[in-house]
Amino acid sequence: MASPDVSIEAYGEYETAWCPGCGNFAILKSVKTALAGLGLEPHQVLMVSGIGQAAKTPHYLNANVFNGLHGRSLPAAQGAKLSNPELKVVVESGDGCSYGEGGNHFIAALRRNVDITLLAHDNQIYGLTKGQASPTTMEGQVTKAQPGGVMNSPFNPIAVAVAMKASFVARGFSGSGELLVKLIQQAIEHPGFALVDILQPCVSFNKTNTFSWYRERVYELDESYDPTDWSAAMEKAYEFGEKIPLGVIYRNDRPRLGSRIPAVSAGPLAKQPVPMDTLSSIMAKYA
Amino acid sequence: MASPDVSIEAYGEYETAWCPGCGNFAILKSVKTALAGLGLEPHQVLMVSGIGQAAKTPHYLNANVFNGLHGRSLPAAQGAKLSNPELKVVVESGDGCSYGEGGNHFIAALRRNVDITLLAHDNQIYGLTKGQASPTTMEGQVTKAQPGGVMNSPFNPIAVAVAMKASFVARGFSGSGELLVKLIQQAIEHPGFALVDILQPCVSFNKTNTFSWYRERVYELDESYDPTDWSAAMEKAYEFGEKIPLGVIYRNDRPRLGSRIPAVSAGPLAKQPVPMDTLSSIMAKYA
Amino acid sequence: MSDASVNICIGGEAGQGLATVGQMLAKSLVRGGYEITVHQDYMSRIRGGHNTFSIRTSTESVTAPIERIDILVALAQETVVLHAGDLADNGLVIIDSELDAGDYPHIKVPFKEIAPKAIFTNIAALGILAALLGLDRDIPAKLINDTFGKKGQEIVDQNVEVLDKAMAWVNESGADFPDLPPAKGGEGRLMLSGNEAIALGALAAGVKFCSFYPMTPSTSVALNLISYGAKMGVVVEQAEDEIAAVNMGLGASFAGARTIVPTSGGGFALMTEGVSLAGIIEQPIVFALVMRPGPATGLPTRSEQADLNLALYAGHGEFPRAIYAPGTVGQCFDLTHKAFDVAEKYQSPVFVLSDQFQADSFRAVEPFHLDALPEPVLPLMEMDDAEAAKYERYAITDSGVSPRAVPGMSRALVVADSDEHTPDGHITEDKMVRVAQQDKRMRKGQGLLSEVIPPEYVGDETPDLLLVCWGSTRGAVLEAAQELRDTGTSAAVMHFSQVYPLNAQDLLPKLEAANKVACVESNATGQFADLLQRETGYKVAQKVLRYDGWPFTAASILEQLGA
Amino acid sequence: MSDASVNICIGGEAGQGLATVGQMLAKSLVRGGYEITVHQDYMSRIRGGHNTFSIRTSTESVTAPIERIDILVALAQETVVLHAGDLADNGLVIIDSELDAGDYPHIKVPFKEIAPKAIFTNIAALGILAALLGLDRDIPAKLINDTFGKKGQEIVDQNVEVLDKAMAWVNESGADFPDLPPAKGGEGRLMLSGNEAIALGALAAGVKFCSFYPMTPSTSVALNLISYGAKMGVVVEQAEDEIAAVNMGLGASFAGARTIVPTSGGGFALMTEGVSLAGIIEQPIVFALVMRPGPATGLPTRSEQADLNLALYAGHGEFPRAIYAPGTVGQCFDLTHKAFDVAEKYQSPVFVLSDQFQADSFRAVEPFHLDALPEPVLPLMEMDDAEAAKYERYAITDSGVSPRAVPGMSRALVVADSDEHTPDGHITEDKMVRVAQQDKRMRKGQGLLSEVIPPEYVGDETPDLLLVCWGSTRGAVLEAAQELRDTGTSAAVMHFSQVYPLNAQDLLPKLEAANKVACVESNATGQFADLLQRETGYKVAQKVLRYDGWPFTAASILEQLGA
Ligand SMILES: Cc1ncc(C[n+]2csc(CCOP(=O)(O)OP(=O)(O)O)c2C)c(N)n1
Ligand SMILES: Cc1ncc(C[n+]2csc(CCOP(=O)(O)OP(=O)(O)O)c2C)c(N)n1
Ligand code: SF4
Ligand code: SF4
Ligand SMILES: [Mg+2]
Ligand SMILES: [Mg+2]
Repeated sequence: MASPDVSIEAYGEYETAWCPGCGNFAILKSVKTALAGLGLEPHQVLMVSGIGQAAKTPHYLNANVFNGLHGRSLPAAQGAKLSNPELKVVVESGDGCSYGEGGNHFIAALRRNVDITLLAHDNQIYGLTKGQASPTTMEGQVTKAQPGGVMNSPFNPIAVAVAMKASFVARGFSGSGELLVKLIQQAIEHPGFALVDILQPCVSFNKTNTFSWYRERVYELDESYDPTDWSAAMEKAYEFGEKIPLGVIYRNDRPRLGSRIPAVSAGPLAKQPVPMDTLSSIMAKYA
Repeated sequence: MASPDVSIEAYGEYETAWCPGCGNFAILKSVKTALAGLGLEPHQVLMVSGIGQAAKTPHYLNANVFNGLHGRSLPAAQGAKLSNPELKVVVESGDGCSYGEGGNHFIAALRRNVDITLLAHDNQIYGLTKGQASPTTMEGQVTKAQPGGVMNSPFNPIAVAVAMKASFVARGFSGSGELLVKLIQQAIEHPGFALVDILQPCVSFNKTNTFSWYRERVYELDESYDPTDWSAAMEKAYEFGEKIPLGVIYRNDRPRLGSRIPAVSAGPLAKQPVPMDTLSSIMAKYA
Repeated sequence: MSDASVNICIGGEAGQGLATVGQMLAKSLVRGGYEITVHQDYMSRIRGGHNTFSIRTSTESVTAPIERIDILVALAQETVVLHAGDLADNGLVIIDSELDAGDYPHIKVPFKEIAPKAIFTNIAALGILAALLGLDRDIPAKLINDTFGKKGQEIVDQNVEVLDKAMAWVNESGADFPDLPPAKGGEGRLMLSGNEAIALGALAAGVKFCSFYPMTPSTSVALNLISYGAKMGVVVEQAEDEIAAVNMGLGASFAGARTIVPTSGGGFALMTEGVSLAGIIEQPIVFALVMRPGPATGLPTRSEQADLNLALYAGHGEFPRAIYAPGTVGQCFDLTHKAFDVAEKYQSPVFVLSDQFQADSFRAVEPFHLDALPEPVLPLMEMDDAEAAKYERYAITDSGVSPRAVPGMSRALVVADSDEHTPDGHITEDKMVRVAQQDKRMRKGQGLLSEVIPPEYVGDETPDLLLVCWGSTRGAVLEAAQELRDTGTSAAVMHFSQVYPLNAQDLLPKLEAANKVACVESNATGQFADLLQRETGYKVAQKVLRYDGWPFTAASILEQLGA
Repeated sequence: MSDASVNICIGGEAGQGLATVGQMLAKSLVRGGYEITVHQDYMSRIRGGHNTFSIRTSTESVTAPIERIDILVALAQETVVLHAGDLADNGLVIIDSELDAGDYPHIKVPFKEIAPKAIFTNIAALGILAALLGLDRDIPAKLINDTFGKKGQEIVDQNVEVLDKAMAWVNESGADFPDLPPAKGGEGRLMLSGNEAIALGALAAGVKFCSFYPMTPSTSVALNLISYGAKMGVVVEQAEDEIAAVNMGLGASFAGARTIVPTSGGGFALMTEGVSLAGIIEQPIVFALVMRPGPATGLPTRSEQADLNLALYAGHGEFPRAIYAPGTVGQCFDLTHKAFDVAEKYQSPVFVLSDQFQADSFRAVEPFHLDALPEPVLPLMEMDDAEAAKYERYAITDSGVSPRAVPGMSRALVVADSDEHTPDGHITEDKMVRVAQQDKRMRKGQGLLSEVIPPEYVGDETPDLLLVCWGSTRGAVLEAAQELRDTGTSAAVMHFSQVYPLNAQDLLPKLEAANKVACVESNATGQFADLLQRETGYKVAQKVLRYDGWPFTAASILEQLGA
């Protein structure tokens, strides 16, 4: 279905509501580059999001869009994908959306393994609501809502995903564009649920995890790293301090949900006829 | 506060609505034994639960009870504990309640580390609603709602809790009563969030994970096992097949939330005066 | 009160299989041409406790349960304790020889002798009942064949043998109960419960997706869809919670699948943010809201009509919706079918409001004519590239309805947004656009109003007493009105199978024509009466309310009316 | 329309600090004895876009915003484009010398010269405005001292220097604007926004626990509590989601802490199951529901009154509740305070319904008399062992209110249950117990009704036109009525600061005494008008509605009235 010659221009160029310097700009560009690079045309793509700064991303490119509720992008995305397996479904939402309000859907999606991609713009803060701690905000960080410092231990999405043996787990950084494009492409092509947690500086509210904080720490996993080695992945998952690894942390090939449901394998549900004869014989059983 | 001579009779004896042969009977007995053994009197204990067969447990003993909504026991328990640190707060709920509907609260509670105990009666099925798959139902298991077999990979509460470095993680079995009593007591005495996932046969709806299925597999971790060794714990967490370890899987001593909040350290909020003079000077700032 | 119906109540502990006896007898009666109304009363537990399965049957239409018991089948001693007091003068207790029926007229049945193994006790009970009621032996025998056929001929034969033994035992024992008169029911009738009819109605409407989280008494809607899912091409997904269920359903609907989300009170409460989302993104979706008594967990296996207000106002902000409230099992089918088309036509959430009583109540239903169903209303699938380039999901139109394209079916980009949006679906904070879009959405309400199903009116146009009702109480109210007429009161019934929107102008004259209006509903505040006053200004003179978890009977209505 | 007020609108991009200028000027005005009404209009973004902070001020009471702008401070070029059109005839644009005010009367200010660093631009603007309005220099100077004092004298001095420079520049430049007349406001008045007043009202009531999930425009209620939490002994916990927030709050309340849960539309929708839980376990809890336009995400930073129905019917099943709708910032304080006592007294959920406009609207408020506040209603703490042994959480009483013990404070066992329960709190499925408990709960509604705050009535008792309103629209409606009276129409106002329950008997005569009744509310359907009809049967003649996200002004009301 993918045509080889889709240009990034096909995805358009829009004004945004983001702050100058925000990491989201670079992520948006990587997303467009990745989609175009895969030869996907805008109408073949469905971008799903919740509410937050990250969640505005789908408004800034050409695609089908389902911009739903804060924290609820994953269920909507899975419902859409199960109903039309031909759509490439990409979820874009923040750390609060994905791991806070949407935490239950996150762990359920890891288990369900529907073939969608989650790009979690992880700025370790609630951006749109002006800087309260998110699940990934570091312990001790002071915010207006946490004047005594964050007391919860941070949520480690990579560790939880690897621990749950999710089928594709990667970490990117808005400042490492080329790598990010590759990760997004691999995530989209992975036949199952793919998580890309993307480190993203929020210049307005996160003065701890700044661009240079990330820049100084991130490094790219090299060829010697084997993402199919679960124990190695579990170890890498906890590297989030002096050094932060970027790349595909873990991958396996457990079957995706859709592949096991006959109706889904038959293509878009909207195009499947209603077998009235079958229904007649079903109803006859009640006579 | 604990008096040394509380008898199990103080916790009463009630008719239940459970099926004959249900694992819940043994758990109930262990809970009463554990509480009495700790010298806790019924009025010092608050049992919190959601909705389900397991969640009926608090009705079958003497204690303070908050039997709230399906899946929502953990927030209620944490709110109560933060408001009265002197209460011993024990949550009893099923696998569906704790890891399904309540999944987001489960991962948040692991992070928040309020000093409460979660006894998750894990029968790997939705009992009260008549046998649909729960998050812990094994892959491939056939139920009325999953006639093609469960397609999701099961939720492993122990693995997720250890991966998130929860402060106390244990596994018990309704059929190993003595051990269970000890685990419950340790969990209650642990100063932070303590999870005891309790394997519990459901004779009516889970014909896979029967009493003998568990009995054949469970073994007690011995002295040589060090629950403060995180890597060892992570490995044990995945032992759920031919063999299933029982005991404290993992433990650490990170500070509990309440200990860091001044108002909570001062005792029950209900007994704390309202400092009207302070309020007057606060209001003066608006003049 | 006396009537020609026979009410058979089978009581016992959960797990004793009384629903099996009940369903097989009910189906035998339907196949024999009789009318039935089943009331299932069960507790929130799996074994033990005490449940009943009551079948009221007659050659004439029966539309409601009744208190009086003509035959009480006591599978447990407690059945006698709890229910023998309701026995009719010429009633009969059927009881195992090892149990005690006290002074009540009874037949002691040696179940252990008739049924070689405990598992056959249910069939033995069926045989006893069939014989007492004078049913043709071939009817239950054939039913046994249909039911156990796939387990092999041996099993069938064993069961039929027990049936025959039980029927023979009745004849030999000289046990006596008047035979049912010859029945009138036609060919091909179905025996269906309310929830089965909702599931079948959805299938007939082409449902393709169902997401749900288990909750009594709505679960069986999903379970019925699951059992036919593979054959009918329906994807049914058990979600991690109700919030996931509604959002998954909206995603599926967006991608073009006709979607139903079944739930009950507390589960629906969790979905209300999603209902609001459906409102602003204008996504068709059908909710089957099967009510039980609240607040909160309340009485989880019992019946009530107290979530009307919740369905009416669920979701923050303002947007149109339609709410159906079937009053018969047939209406459960018809209105669920209609709900899908109305949801698509007005791109709005549509509710089918039922309750535990109706969900579990089996009835004899005339066969549905699948061929005669209207053509489904469908979204835009194909579009040429030129049109696609101009496509706007929320184009302003006179009707408020904007053409709804399905993403991925053409080059049109379909943009749905929970924020206020421009016609092309993108986020905006512009005042004028806001007002234009809100007005557009609200205009769909006029379309919905134009398609409202008027209430059914039975009786005199200027009655002394008009009984207003909605949903599952229809049967009891009709019966109560008939009794009133039989005793000389001019009584009429106005039953709403659509409770929202309401057509105030049409209603007022009818209400005002009655000498007195009473509203009958299963809740503690009279929610529909209040809605009526909100919409028409008309205040009913009396609210007849019941909220103990049990369905209305004619007698319970008449008692409150002081009749 | 003409009036004696001056409306100063400060416009610029998000992040330019216009709220700082605005708040400091507003506070200077309040300290100077003037009345103010602030309207903050901001977008759902952190930087860029275009926001305004408008202060309408006068020596007389000003209760609503106004369209006409007297002084427009343009911190961005876009301010001119968007707002200069609203300039009064003798209005003035104040603008940086590098920007362009076109043909509008304006003063070009060399901000770069006056403010040595960009960070001082706000103080420069404050100085310019203070000088133009003729404010005593010591007022802003002292405010700078109060505000920056803790940053050290040097910072204070630098800022005061900029202030003085700016004020001097105005005098030298010959820029002219009529001085404000001498003010009348008394000593000790506070400048408060609606959300600040809610937080302070809660503190005065002894709030001990607040659980929340951030959501504009309710977040600042929690943030205010957080900033005083340590001093006042309040535990404020940011929950993982709104469902956690409400259930955590109920757990805290159960354990004896006075609890508030602030939220907004979509967040509240998620809490509705919890509201129902509060209903059946009879748990006191106060919700601060600060509304914004929906459905779904809608216009997240704007204002609307469209969640009245949601608050009225939130939660499945039936149980009593009370809903307050403050119409002034002072009422935000008073009614929040009262909400806690009423919640405790009737062991029910109580709502404080406000909206974005009021939440962010600063006003001059008379000081509160903390000493004069009524004694708090408290639950049972101590109990002797004999009483404790007999204690039943849900004892049947005439009032429906059962004594509420706090667990752990005595030997009494306190059992709360979401299922229907026996008086001692344990699960039951008994019909009679159900009815007794449901009746007991509903009886509390009579107590709530007996304490209803009657609507405020201003004007002639038999007016030509009665304007009904509720919540934050009060100010604009009062002003509209005054204008009508000024132009010869007999107009009155009926403002509801409690919208539920309503005392139908008391209302009807007043409504019927008016020649015509119009209901003014910020939503698209007239939810309060419908509620009024539901409760009283009275149908208002006209609904005056606004739902573009902006608050009513007198002019916008008069326009719809055709006046
Ligand atoms: C149900 C609900 N609760 C709360 C909100 C308010 N809200 C909007 S965005 C947001 C947090 C955003 O944080 P994140 O997801 O990390 O995105 P970011 O803005 O940082 O990109 C919140 C709490 C909402 N819109 N809906
Ligand atoms: C909001 C809500 N959704 C669904 C239900 C229905 N429900 C009651 S118990 C239950 C599942 C129980 O499973 P589990 O928690 O494992 O407990 P068990 O009965 O197995 O002990 C469900 C889905 C409910 N009461 N409330
Ligand atoms: S607030 Fe942070 S995340 Fe949001 S746009 Fe600004 S920089 Fe980006
Ligand atoms: S259904 Fe299962 S869990 Fe529930 S009481 Fe019966 S055996 Fe126990
Ligand atoms: Mg974020
Ligand atoms: Mg379970």
